[in-house]
Amino acid sequence: MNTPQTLLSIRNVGKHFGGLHVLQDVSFEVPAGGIYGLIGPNGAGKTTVFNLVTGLLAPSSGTIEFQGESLVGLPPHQITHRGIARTFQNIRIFKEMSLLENVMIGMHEHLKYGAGGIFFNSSACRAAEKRARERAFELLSWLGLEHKAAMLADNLSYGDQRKLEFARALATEPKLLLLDEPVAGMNPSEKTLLMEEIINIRNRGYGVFMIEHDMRFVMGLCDRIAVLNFGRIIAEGSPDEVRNNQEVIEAYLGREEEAA
Amino acid sequence: MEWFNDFWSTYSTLVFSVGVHALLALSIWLTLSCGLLSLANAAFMGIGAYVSALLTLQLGWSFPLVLLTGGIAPAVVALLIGAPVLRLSGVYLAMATLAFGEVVRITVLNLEITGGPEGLNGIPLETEGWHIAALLALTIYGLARLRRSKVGRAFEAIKEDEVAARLMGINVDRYKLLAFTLGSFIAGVAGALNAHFTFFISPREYGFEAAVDILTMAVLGGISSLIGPLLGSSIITLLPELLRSLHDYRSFVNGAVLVLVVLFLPKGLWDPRRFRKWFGKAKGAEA
Amino acid sequence: MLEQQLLNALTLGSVYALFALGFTLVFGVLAVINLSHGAIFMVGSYAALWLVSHLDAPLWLAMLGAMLLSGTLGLLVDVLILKPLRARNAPHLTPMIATIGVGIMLTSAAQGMFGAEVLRFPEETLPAGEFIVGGVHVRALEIAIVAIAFILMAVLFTALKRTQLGRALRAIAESPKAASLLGINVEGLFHVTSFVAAALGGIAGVLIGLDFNAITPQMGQPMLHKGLAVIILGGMGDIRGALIGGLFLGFAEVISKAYLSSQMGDAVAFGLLFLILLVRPSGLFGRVLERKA
Amino acid sequence: MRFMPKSIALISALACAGVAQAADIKIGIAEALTGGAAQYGVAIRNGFQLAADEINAKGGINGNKIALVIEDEQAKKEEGINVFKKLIFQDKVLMIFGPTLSNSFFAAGPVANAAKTVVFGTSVTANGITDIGPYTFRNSVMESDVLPITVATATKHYKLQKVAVIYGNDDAFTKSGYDVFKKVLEEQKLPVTTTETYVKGDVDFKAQLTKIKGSNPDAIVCSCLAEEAANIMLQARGLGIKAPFIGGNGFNSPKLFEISKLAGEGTFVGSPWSNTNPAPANKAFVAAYQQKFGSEPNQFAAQGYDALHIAAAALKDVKLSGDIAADREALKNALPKATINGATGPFKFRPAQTKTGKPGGWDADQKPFIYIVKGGKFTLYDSK
Repeated sequence: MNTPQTLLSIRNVGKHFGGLHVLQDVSFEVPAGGIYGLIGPNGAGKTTVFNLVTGLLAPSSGTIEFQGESLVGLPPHQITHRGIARTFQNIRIFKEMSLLENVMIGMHEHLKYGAGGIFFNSSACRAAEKRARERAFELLSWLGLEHKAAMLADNLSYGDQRKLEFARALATEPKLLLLDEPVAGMNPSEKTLLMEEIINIRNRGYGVFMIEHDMRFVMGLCDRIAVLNFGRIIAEGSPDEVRNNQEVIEAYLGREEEAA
Repeated sequence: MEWFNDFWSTYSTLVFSVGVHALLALSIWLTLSCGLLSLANAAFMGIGAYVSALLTLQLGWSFPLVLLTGGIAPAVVALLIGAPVLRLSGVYLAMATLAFGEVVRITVLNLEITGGPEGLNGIPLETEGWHIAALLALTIYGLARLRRSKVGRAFEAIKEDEVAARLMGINVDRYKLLAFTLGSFIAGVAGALNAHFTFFISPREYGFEAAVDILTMAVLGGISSLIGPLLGSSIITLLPELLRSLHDYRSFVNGAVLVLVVLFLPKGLWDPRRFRKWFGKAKGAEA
Repeated sequence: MLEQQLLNALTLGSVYALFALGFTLVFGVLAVINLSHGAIFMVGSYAALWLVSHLDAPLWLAMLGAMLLSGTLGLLVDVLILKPLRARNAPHLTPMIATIGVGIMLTSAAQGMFGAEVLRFPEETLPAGEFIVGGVHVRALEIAIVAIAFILMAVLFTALKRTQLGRALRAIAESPKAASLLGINVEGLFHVTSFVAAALGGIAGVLIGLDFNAITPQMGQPMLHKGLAVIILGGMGDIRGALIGGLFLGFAEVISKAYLSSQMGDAVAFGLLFLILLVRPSGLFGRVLERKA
Repeated sequence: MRFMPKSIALISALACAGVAQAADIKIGIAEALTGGAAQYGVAIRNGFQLAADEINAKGGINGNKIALVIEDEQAKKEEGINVFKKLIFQDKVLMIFGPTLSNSFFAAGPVANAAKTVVFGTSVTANGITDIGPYTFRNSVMESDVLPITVATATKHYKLQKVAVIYGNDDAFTKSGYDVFKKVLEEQKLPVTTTETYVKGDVDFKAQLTKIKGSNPDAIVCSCLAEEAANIMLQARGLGIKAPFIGGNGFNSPKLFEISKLAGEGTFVGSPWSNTNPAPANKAFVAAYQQKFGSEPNQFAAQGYDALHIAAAALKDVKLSGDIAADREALKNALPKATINGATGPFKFRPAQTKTGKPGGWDADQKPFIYIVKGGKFTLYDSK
């Protein structure tokens, strides 16, 4: 049953590679609006969840629905067209392209012109390109990168590369943005800056679904959280509920605090 | 003017060859710009050459139609084999296209209609300088437009990171097929043009060595812009003329050029970014 | 006649396997398709010929010399070309293109030095002797070829399986990064691999040169294509696959020539190769070593 | 380093050509001097140089010396065209000999015909060469003139009942030779037990030969180049095949027996030339060639040598006007009447039979000699 507010629903999903079960019977729902977090220790299978949602992998069992439509079996680009965009844990921007071009890649599907338009440089084509450029500038300026638009992405600092990835993902006009460990490898001040950006994105009406390792960061940011351990969901709820869940404390938080 | 006439009557074929090689270099540039190392372009050129020559010799079609069909025929083949072949990547794609090229060559060798190893002779002279010039200009213009459009950006994105490109909503398989097919079309037209000014074609012109030659042109020139393949093809065509005195060691120089370029000029001779570094340090720093 | 054809196939197949062994070893360890392997094979042939005819070296010494020279060439290619490319993390197709260049250079140099014509080992250097076993003509040379090929392959297998070096190489094949974290001298082993692979290619060249008694600058090219077919059949980077693939190709070729038409033989071979790549890129017999960054 | 002296020699040859005097007759030589076909091209060029030296030593043609302008066409068709255009339009040669292989000839021949310049092939036997146009000549004897006689002679000698065939199917020369063999065998009603093929670069023929052995032929018909033929003979004997060989034009090289030694005993070959032909013109040629180049001549050298003598014979009757176009035309008209008694025996031209019936060029009209191999040597076959 999908409530109208449910954007993404994952039900009884399992994934195994040969005999290795990475995910077992995973179910949760990401509501529209707000920030949803998926946490868990390294190797719990978090990125696999993202890979299943974005179509890079096919689930071994279970269903994945987005706005009531099944995503299983769709190629990645069509899933993107349906309104899901993502970033990567190890940043994957197009380094040999300018920032502007990076963002315009995200708009690919929204640029409607054909072969004739390209060849004859038709007014429709020029207009579409112009609009795309303006929109790309707008997205870059949301993230404070507009003055670097012509720079090659390769020359950006780590934090700016993350931001560029956000802008590029937003350019696909997603309804749900998947962020894979967005603050991995950042110092606290950078993390704070990026946290603000994520809140900004949420405030603009995008749904955000993020994987995170850094507990403090997630607790402060997310509206709801699911906890994954050894391929299973062991808890789901508000940050407070999760924080006080005994199983989570044992399986995850306890060790995290020991380590800290 | 007389000087020019003398020059032209002696060197027109050389100039024609430069033009045709430029088309071939652009055809492989197209697939390379999409991150695909395809060694099938020589075979596509051969298909274009044979189809067009047979249409001229046997059916007497008009030359524009012959040229068009010379491009379409390999494009159809590319479409057919593209879907399965392009699922491969990297060296596997290179090997599969290499094997495809061999299959084409051996098939031509064993067919009756293609004249087998003796090839086809007596192909009338149809290609004129302006044909090559016009088609080359059209190709350069078309590819330049393509580069600046969403298609060119999609190619570049696929080349840099196929997975990220997919997740940006790009139908990667379709664009790869587009690059492959369009490249085969250009190579086919180049083959048709070549067949109609050299009077003769035979299977050995379209084998592995031809495939490597075409690749060398693009790699030497550099693939970061359209100028690279044009520069590379001109050098590879003219270099042997300049190196005549080296005789047996001429192809040694060709090989050495390939190695040295790969080692020391990884982006080829024409590398705008290197130029910027040389000439405009200030601009580079600002950017 | 079948017995005779089987012997033909065994000789041909074992030389293919020996050639492909070095080829696939380089791919497995260095993750490079070394397209100069065919030219190195040719160099081995010429080196042995030169030693035999100019220095009157006995055949076994000439073989050793050929292995040494072609091995050194392979080492040079690795040190001078592949290493700098690794150092700057060049895209994986770049080394392949560079080795095409090396192949052209070697072929051209051989043609410049020895001419385009076919050269041969002087007759008196070939192991003489021929006997008839059950209607099958067996030349001593053929026995020697098969024996040398199998001995070398056995040595290589044992070395890879049993020795510290072999274990280190297999670790690199899995992941060079992990191997270097384990304290393995990855660069050093890359050099060793290049040397051994080229030496194997060189001795294959000598054996082919002896068996077919024809040495030309261009002899490496068809062999390279066959070698590609073998390692694709056997699974790229798979040592055992190269052996099986080489023998398979030898038998397939001979049998198709003997019982089908010799007309389309090569087309069938390459068509098959093409199909295998499409359907089962990991090869008929092997599995691809998935390289973990 | 062998290439140093070699290139110096060539550069000086070119330099000599450059300083040709006004009265010199410039003749273009476009042969494959590098690459795989160099083994033929170099021999042909040697033949031309030998003939030119002889003619010039005897005072030239009507007092005019011959100056050879030698270019390397690499057996590549584009190079063939480029070199022809350079010779015709820049060097303004009177006529051109070459190219070496038919692929370059098919590409470059039309250029010469369009420029109304004689193009004279010495080593191109393919069908259709002289269809190119009326300025096309060749003294290379076609297989269709030789093989019927070779096959008939061998059939009679060995009382052949059935033969096996082997040929290279990716080479223009061996494939067209096979086509002629096939026709001849049909015409002479000689059954074929099996037809086997190989491709260029193949060095292992054992699979095919084993099959041939199984078919038990009385002789093996072989359309192969000398190198391949030698290997085929050696490997055939290694497999215990006793049947003799019948060869095409490709067998005509001393290489054949250098390599195959006695494996080729009893082989029948038809040829326009042999090093053992005792005719005085040939003896003189062989001796002069050995002296100049320090090696045995082959058929290609002999045909190049004769070709220049044929041209010289024609030029004796041509009054050179100095107007290159008129002189080229005059030569074209004089050549068909030229006859010599050269290293390849008595020679004259006959008009080519073209496919279209249009007037074409001129083919060789020469009677081949039939040789049988004895003691590792070609010996003139004596039917008695």
